Amino acid sequence: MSVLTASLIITAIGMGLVFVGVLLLWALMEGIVRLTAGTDKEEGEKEESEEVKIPGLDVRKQRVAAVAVAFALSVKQRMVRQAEPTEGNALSAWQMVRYASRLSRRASLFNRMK
Amino acid sequence: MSVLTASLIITAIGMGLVFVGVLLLWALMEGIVRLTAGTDKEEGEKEESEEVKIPGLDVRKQRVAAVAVAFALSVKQRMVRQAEPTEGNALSAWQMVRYASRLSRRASLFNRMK
Amino acid sequence: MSVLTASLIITAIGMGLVFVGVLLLWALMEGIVRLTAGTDKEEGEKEESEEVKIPGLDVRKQRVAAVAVAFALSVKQRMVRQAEPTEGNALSAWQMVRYASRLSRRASLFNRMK
Amino acid sequence: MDPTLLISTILSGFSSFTWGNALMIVVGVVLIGLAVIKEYEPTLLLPIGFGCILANLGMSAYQEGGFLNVLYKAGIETELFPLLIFVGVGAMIDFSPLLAMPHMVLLGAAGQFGIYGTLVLAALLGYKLNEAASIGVIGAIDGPTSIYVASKLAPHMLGPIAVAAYSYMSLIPIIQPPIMKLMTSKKERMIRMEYSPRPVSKRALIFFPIVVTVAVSLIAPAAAPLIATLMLGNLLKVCGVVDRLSDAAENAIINIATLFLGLTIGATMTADKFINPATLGILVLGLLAFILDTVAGLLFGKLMCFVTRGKINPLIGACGISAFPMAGRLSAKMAQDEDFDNFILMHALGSNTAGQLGSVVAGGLLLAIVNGMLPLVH
Amino acid sequence: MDPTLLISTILSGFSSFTWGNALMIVVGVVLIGLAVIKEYEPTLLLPIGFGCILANLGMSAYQEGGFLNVLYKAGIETELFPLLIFVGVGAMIDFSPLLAMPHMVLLGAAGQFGIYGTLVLAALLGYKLNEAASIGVIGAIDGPTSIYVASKLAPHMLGPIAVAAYSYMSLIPIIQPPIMKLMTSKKERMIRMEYSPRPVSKRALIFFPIVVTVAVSLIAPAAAPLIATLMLGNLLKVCGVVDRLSDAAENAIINIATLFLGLTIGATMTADKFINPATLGILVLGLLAFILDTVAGLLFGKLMCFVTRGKINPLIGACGISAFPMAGRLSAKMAQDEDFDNFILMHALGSNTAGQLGSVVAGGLLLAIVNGMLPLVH
Amino acid sequence: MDPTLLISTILSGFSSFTWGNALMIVVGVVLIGLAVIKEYEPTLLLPIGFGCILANLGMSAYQEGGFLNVLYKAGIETELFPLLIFVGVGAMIDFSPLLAMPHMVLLGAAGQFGIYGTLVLAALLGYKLNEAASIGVIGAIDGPTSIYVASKLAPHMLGPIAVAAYSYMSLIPIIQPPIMKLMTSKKERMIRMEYSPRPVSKRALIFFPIVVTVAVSLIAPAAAPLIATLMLGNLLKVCGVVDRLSDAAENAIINIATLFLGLTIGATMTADKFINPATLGILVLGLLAFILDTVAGLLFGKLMCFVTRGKINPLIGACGISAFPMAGRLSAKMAQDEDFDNFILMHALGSNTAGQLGSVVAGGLLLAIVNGMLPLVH
Ligand code: NA
Ligand code: NA
Ligand code: NA
Repeated sequence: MSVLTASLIITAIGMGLVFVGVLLLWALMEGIVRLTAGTDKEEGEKEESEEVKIPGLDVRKQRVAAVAVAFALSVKQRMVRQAEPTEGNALSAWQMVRYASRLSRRASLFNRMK
Repeated sequence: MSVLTASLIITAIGMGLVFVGVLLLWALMEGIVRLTAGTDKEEGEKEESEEVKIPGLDVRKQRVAAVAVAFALSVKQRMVRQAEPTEGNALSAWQMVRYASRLSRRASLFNRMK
Repeated sequence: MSVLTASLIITAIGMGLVFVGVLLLWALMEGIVRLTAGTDKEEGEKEESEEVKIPGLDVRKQRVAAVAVAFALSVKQRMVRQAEPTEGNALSAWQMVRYASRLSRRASLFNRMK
Repeated sequence: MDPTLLISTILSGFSSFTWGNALMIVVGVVLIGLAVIKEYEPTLLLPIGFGCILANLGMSAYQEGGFLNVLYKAGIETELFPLLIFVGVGAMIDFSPLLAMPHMVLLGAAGQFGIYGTLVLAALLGYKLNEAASIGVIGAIDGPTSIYVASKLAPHMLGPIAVAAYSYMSLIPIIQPPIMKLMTSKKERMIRMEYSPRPVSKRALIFFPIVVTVAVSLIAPAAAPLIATLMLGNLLKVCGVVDRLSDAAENAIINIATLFLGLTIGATMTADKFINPATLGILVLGLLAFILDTVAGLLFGKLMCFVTRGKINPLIGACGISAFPMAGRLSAKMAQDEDFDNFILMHALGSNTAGQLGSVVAGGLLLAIVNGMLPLVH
Repeated sequence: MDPTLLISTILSGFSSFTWGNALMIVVGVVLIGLAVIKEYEPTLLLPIGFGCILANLGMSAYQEGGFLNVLYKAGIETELFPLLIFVGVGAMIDFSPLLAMPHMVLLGAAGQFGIYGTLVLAALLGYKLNEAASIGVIGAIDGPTSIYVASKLAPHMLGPIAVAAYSYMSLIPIIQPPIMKLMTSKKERMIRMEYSPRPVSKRALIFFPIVVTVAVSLIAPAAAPLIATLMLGNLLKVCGVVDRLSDAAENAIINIATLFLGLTIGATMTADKFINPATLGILVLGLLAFILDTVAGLLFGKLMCFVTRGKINPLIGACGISAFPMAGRLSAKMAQDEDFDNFILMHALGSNTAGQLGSVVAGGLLLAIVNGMLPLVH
Repeated sequence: MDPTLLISTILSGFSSFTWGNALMIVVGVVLIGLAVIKEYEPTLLLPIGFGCILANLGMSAYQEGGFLNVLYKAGIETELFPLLIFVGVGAMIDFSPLLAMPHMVLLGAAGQFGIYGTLVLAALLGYKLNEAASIGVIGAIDGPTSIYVASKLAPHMLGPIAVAAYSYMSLIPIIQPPIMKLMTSKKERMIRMEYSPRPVSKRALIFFPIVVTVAVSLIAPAAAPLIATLMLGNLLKVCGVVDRLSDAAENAIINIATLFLGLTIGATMTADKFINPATLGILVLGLLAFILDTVAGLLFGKLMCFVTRGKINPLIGACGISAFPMAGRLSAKMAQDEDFDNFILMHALGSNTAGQLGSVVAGGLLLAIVNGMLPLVH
């Protein structure tokens, strides 16, 4: 068999198996996420129970206060982060990703609240 | 010789030698501590001389102030420590030990003062 | 050849080549510094342009303010540095060197301003 | 006494120095320049450049007993360095966007076409099969995977392959945008994608690396060490109970392995191994691999756009090539350039992590199939 | 062309996979579960569990040329990993309570009876002498000591021995309390101990690791590397002039060694080596070793209580087993459960560090005596 | 059963222990004492002292299979440890004072005379050429260089040479001042030096390590690995784009290499290798090397003072010996002792970094020339 024939066969088998492998990963991920869905609930409930602990304030005001505190903390955190030494583009790319992942978690929280 | 016989002989010799070794360690520790006793004195004296440096206060008041400062510092230190990330039970066990060792040093200070 | 003769020959060749090597390094350093002279200028200009950004203050006052801020920052930095744990003489020697190198950079800034 | 011998011993540094060595030192300086001035993957290109200089001053990775030879045997021949880097990379990757949108994983398959397309091209140009496959694996666009596969199939090509992989990876913001603009319409690039991910539990994040390790090791056993170390690092991070170990993985281990890997890879770039037509071929074909990856990814993105009746922005196909996280960030930026309020970063990162997985799988499959075919090729 | 060969190459991952491998992967997942959910010694059980999974996916420590084989040869066959861990552990142990109350060191001898008692039991059950001794050393209740001795006497048993040692160590708060309650009266547990330690100078703390190294190396030369590295770490810490080195010992060195040790030990747990009656025997006998240690320690504590006419709380006998510092903390807690003002932690920690020393001495003596006896046993 | 054999196995620790071993343990304790009490280079003398103790308790670097033998083979025979230390040292050295005053580099040549002067003295005393050269290299007053050269020429002398190098280096504040006062007049010591350095661009600082690596590797190829690693560390630092790598070099890498280097060098100091007249000779000649370096440096300083008509303070000649940065600081202090406002630290540091470069060049040339001469000597 010539190298070219071999390379064409490898391409056919290889790309085929890559798609097979990736479909399997998809199925596995579906399985993992569905089987573990709701396992974090208890923690979520704990967080909510913390929310209503401050006495003498109606729930709406408390929520406002909570948002304000969260905002203040996030600003503070960002300032601390900006003070950190950055390592060229590489690190800032990773920071972007971490920031996005935080966004993602916040988004899934909102979804659960709905 | 059978394995069982051998194991019994090993147990006899082994436990015997463990006790011999441990007694030797005891003797060595006694020796070390006695031979080095009082070598930290100079530092102790320095600390005491520091104690009377603040002018215009009688010694009793100064001691009270010193205790107050020490207490404040220890509270602060504890708060800092609590803010540190803990790594499961393992780390908190080590923290316990460090805390205990600090207690121990304080205790030996009191003994010296007596 | 005896060991002594050999060692004398080695000394002659060795010290000669050391001086040759060192003269070469001198020439190379001269070359490097001259060829790269002025490449940091742009940054220098940027710094100067930053200097005049605060509106509503004449340049002299701004310079005074800048010096004051720089002094405050340097005092603060030194306090932080002094609070760091030092590792015997070794580290303090390195600190000395770093401090000296900072001095050196400041000196070369002054030279450029002249 | 024979003074000629003595003088020749002393001057051995000059007598063995060739014009080729001088040229390679210039190459090393250029790589360092790209690292320092352009900040192209500096943590790798700077050590590679310095290692290249050393290789041409008598300290190559092949010089028996030299310190770079010791490091080469300890970390490249054993494959430890790329695998230890993967432990650290795994600890830094966040798979939750992918777990929230598992269908994104399909994009991670399309973006591997460059590997196989380049293999065929290299075969056409007359390279041997093992060499053609090693050049193709530049299309994995993943440093450790490329180095791992090339060190098994064609170790004599390690230097140019690593240089191509890391240089082009840092050139992605220059290579990809023209292709994206050429292959997608403005309307396509403006497609907004709703981001309402399923919640992903902490337990799912912990199961994920274990399940992926088992599955990929069974499908592509040649890729097993790569996927195992990547997933080990990820598990150390997400489990949340071994901060000491994930800290070691993210810092001491990856930093030391990166420095030594770069140096030793650079130290394989001696003049006699690097200055030849094959190297030029590798650099050109490597660039083609990147382009083919991007084209295939975008075509698949357009297919998904068509199938879902316009719900998928084809741009996220371009980041299924791996090169995490630069490629993901770039796709999101291209979308935002057309419409400032179009925020597709989460989808792009899902596709990008899928590309990371797909690259390892494709690299491992390539290695296995080529090894199975080698005896059949004459 | 022979397509059968090609297909079998590609599917090699599946064809070599057995039910035993599947079972061992479940074992690995269970170990990771214990590490993550129960936080049982996670820094070791998690890498062991992951290594166990890899071992059964074709990446065992025995597979010539594999990366876990490289790490196994570099760190287990040379014994570097357990010794480097001891450098870090030494930097974290504080021997001042023991130096202040040197008589406590006796309790560190009694708590080693489990080693020898289990050796006899294992001999009764028909294990060979080297195997019986390796099982017995689980009773040292000290990971590095167990691994060091077992890797010299019966390396094929390393996996189950390490798993037993670390699992039971983290189960101490479950294993010991019932035995303590059974063997001591409430009155005994309520005995208060005066804590008025002699002052221990900094100089004594510095001499201690040096003197112990010399003494133990002479008495039990087989334990010399263990005690030497433990004491080296301690010296780096207490001397106060090499913060850089003690920091490296406490962080980079111990973290990297722990990760690699766990992985490689786990990677010895292939189905064919692990799934057999001997493993079950090791797990059962290991538990017995822990129980025998505790019983012997408590009996010796009661003896000291009797001799000193009630001045010693027998509970501190139970922490002479090593397992520093969990065992010491547990004894103190048991005393406080009976009487909230009974604070015996300092005595417990003295006994506990004595147990750490006693374990290394006993392990080293066991290794030496067994090596001396092996030629005599038929 | 033969109980004699068993007993001799158990007591092997005592039976092989000699008076020589006891003496060497005292030597180890003294080294640790110097490290802890006097803080003489503690990061090296403490591990060397502890390693010396271990070497005489059956754990020498020569004992096949022992853990210190493993480390010796991994890091001393391969020369990795001194080179890794140099990567860290390079990251901590600032060459900008030298670049600002390049003529200072001449002082770095004169301060190497001790190497060659001591070589002649050792030859006079009857040492073999390789031994005499290894003793001479103590005059490099640079730990890694001394260890690197000695491990190639006379590895059996590594222990005393390393001890001499590091002990005397920490004794510089005691050895140099009397010589300085004897050889310079008060008027000379009071010479002030203008400090108006040329500005040194960041680009110059980046080119410097690359150019020096190329130049020195060509002139003194035997010194190439030393200069390459030193300059690599420096490049990682000054380039400013690879903070992760320079952090690894300055911390994890140098700390671990220092600990292991000290331990293994100490572990070569067994009684049979150390207790002999040659060791005493090494210690005496090593001291002479330091003195000769200082004398030659000062003489050259006086020459430069004469040539420049009193513009150079001869004291800065004394710090051309390397021993960075202690020697530079000491010269500056001596000048300030005469006149509080005389601040020559920057010039002293320029001379001192020149001495660092000169030491490596001189050490490499010595190695090359001696290797070229060895076949000619009978
Ligand atoms: Na890819
Ligand atoms: Na024990
Ligand atoms: Na020198």
